Amino acid sequence: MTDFNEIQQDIVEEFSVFEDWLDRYNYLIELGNDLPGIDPQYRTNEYLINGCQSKVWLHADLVDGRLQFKADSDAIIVKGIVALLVKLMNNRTPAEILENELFFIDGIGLRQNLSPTRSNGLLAMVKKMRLYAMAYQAKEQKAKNHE
Amino acid sequence: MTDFNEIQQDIVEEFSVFEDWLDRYNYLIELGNDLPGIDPQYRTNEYLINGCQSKVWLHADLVDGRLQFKADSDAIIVKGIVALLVKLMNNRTPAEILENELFFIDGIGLRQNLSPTRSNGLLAMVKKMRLYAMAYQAKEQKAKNHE
Amino acid sequence: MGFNIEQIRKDFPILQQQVYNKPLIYLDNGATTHKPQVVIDTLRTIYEKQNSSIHRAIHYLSEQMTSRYESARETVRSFINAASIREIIFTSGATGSINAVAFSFGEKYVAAGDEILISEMEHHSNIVPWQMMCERKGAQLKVIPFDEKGELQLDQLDELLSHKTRIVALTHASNSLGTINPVKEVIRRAHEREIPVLLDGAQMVQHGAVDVRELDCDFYVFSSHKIFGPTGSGVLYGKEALLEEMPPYQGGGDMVDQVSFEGTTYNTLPFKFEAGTSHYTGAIGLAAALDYIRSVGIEEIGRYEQELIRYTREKLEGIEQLKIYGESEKRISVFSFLLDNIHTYDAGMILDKMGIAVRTGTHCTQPVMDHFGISGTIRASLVFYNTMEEVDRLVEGIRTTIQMLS
Amino acid sequence: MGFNIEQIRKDFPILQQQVYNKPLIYLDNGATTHKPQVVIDTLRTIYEKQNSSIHRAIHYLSEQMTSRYESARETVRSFINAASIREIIFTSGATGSINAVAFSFGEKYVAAGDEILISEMEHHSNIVPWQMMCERKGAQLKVIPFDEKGELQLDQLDELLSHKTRIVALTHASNSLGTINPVKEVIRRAHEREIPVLLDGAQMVQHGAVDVRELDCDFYVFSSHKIFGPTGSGVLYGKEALLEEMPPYQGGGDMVDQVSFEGTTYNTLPFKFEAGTSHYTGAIGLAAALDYIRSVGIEEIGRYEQELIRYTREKLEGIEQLKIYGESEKRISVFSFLLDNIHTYDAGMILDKMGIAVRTGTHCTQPVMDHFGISGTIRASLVFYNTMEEVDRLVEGIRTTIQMLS
Ligand SMILES: Cc1ncc(COP(=O)(O)O)c(C=O)c1O
Ligand SMILES: Cc1ncc(COP(=O)(O)O)c(C=O)c1O
Repeated sequence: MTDFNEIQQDIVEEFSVFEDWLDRYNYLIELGNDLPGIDPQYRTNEYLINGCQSKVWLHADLVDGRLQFKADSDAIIVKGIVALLVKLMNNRTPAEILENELFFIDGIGLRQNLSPTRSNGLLAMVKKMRLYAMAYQAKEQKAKNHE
Repeated sequence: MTDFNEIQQDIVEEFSVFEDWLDRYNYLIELGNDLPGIDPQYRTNEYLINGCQSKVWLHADLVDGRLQFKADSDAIIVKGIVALLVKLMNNRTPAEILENELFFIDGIGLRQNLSPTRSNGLLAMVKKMRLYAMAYQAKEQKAKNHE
Repeated sequence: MGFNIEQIRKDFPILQQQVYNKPLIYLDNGATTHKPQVVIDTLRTIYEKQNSSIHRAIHYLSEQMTSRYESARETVRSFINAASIREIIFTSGATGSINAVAFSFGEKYVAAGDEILISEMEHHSNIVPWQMMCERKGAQLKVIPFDEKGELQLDQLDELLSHKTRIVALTHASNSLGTINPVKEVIRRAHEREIPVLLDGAQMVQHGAVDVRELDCDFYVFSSHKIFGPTGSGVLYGKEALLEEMPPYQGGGDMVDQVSFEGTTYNTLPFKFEAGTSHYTGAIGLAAALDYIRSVGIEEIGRYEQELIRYTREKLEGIEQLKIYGESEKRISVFSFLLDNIHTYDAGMILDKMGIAVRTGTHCTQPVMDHFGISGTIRASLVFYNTMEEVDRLVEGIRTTIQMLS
Repeated sequence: MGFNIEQIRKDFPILQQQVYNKPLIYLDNGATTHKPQVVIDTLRTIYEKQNSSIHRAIHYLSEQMTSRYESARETVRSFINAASIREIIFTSGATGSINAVAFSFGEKYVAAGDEILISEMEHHSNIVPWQMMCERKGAQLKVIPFDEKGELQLDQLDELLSHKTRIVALTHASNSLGTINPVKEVIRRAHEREIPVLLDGAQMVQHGAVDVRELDCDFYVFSSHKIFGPTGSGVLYGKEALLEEMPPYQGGGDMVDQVSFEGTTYNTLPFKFEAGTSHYTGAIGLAAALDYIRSVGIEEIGRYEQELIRYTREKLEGIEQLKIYGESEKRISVFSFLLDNIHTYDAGMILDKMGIAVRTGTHCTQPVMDHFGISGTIRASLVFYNTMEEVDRLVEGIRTTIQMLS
């Protein structure tokens, strides 16, 4: 599987061809539209990350030691960024997720979307992804200790 | 008796010889020191006009149709201005006091001392002097009507 | 000189700004307005040459500053035609003003079982202070509903006004629907029952002449920053007789007469309600803004904005996928709308990238959103420095947005 | 670069002013301080290029302004070494901060029969809010007296602290006596009884490093305008656990989570205590002032002020007809004094005409005046931009005053 940072690099390069903001957004919208919505069972308050203006739903499973994220948003641009995050984070071990820095968001000029003052739930989603990774890592550790 | 406005004019001229602020104040201090203090019987809360930082006491009688002011202050510079006011207003008929504009304060550059925001009770004193004039005028009028 | 839009735009330096290399089209004036150069210069000159704390001190700078502060009060008085400067209290903003009244009026006049009447279209700042007071006092909040056009249902007013009603608090103009409310009618009917009325003028004073004596309202509040003045400042107008009776809201320097541990007596109006070192630069800056508005002409501004309203409305209604929320004819230049199947956040993000600043969300009027069963709107709020061309650019932007997102 | 007084004075444009054709000697810094150019420019640049309302909106200007506002919060946090930005609340000033705590803490923790402990040297802003709250709650105000030197009589503290005491509110440094109080000792003893302590830092933060975690105070308040920042802004620091428990003070926009007429839920810290459009230019200007202080060096400032204090004291004590009120060794550069048989008003007026701005009166500490049986003092309050030469000019001025008035 492609290296974490290589994927980030790829994303940044992909975006670098767009000179105009609107082209970037068009691309994000495309990505958002392509991302399958989350199963209705997860589109509930339990999985909701509430931004002030847009919502994000997130769920994660551990399958064969790797995290499987399902995520969605009611705003399509947010969903586009969610798609990028899922693409990057999916199928990773908890360790991979916890070790690596996220730089692509910055690299494609979307950092403001992750600022703590932004009302879209994305920052909370990134935090939640890491929390999932931590939780599953702890669980694995515990299981190992019992072996 | 000298005309109301003539006296004001005189005061303004008197002050115009002073080039320096401190000289003006020295003169006011002199005037303040020369003004006899008010009788202890009037140095009471009843006759007090409370500025935030200095106090003025004022009392007026009507003698032969003319107002006789007695006034005092605990601050000597204020007392100096009080002395000027008394000099101007004393021995006047109520009508004279009510008809004439006070311009000398402005003319000698002490207007700030009479601003509503000034904490020395002078503005309140001027108002009170006019009130006395009004009250005595009304009283005289009433007496006349009963004749 | 007449209303010269080009000159006016030059008076506001920020309007020359670019965002994302595009000219800024600022349509978020309902949130805050920009400042004319004269206001900015007033602040700078104070801090560079004149700054001093006011009241109490007798030195030169303090004298000067005090008299400018007090003449700012007079400027405000005359701007809204209050009877006396004793009725003009400088606060931290509309929210600060409403909280002051809710607390102080509540302490004096509200008891368990009493009622406070507000409307369904109030800004949170004219809801929550009353809720908090009601909770403290055991009183109840009643609400005048609005209809599908976004107009108050006045037919319900007489029923809602009861012998338990202690005060009516109503917005003069709605920040999310644009409606100008029939406040005189409400005041008349409330006064028939001797119930005082507070008007929230945060969205009205910048759009047209307000005469508190003609309105006969008992309280009127607004924010400096929404009427081209500095942030952190605002006004509470209250009828003298009422303010006289009400206890102070905050304690501190300047609002007292005599202080001792046995008991404290309070200063006279308006100072009784101004605790602590006042935000004098804010008050003086606000006065500079009001003077500026007068120099442009509040009538001229009103007339120009009527044109803007007509034009904007026509253009927005020309977009098939757009639905306006708040269709009152009597309105300020504020438009809330939604685009078919498009999330407000997405629309806001895309418009932003075209240099167009609109607000998206609930605009601090969640009950209005609940009324329509929506989670928010896109809001374009204009003032007299906005132009028809900017409206054209907004409409173009909306069309692009629709194209991108459908 | 070291402490360069000439450069520093150039940073403050108003210090180049003349009054009555004489160079301004501004010794009324206890009332308000002047602003370095960088603060003035910060305000101007905001209004000319960046102005926008904060939070909630997603357009460019609002994003930028929001992030500057929130980083101003971080600047304040780090300046007083708070544990978290959730503990930093922007208010309208020290008075606003104290009123917020008195109300909100009172609602939560104070009942009839309880006691609030303050000191005899408090500013009215740290007396009246507690009196008002006590009156509402049926609680009682207790007072730590000070001795003839102007120092707290700590031997009485343990007696005054009872199981009924709910909070201690104490000034860190006195604005009329100059005393720096032994606040750590008071906090330690109060905490032994689990009583929280509020420190009024309005006269301390501009004079030396304050570390709220080292002090272990529960609340700390100060005003922006007294620490070289804009007017209308201030800070309330509170320990998170306490703030979390306390109900909001004011209601309005931004401090809520969900609003409905049935019930409203509140935002998280720090926003829960910031109702309405915040005075963001004030907060950002304050941060610019704090950055400026840091660039000069708070240690260097402290050292220089110690010299100023020594020099001023020596010079004042050299005047036979002068009596100083407040003789604590641990002190800020604030001196209250009287001249034999001379009314403070007269002295203030004459000094003013020599270009020397001092304050006369009670300095909003009437109980301090009552303690000494006087009606007021003359106060010279210095900060790090004042010089020994200015002290010389003051002393000359005082001598002239004595001469004129005796
Ligand atoms: C010790 C002290 N506390 C509180 C205050 C009140 O500050 P402000 O008036 O800025 O709210 C002051 C200044 O006036 C003060 O000196
Ligand atoms: C109608 C209305 N009322 C009150 C407010 C509150 O004003 P501020 O936030 O300036 O206190 C606003 C603006 O936010 C408003 O639009």
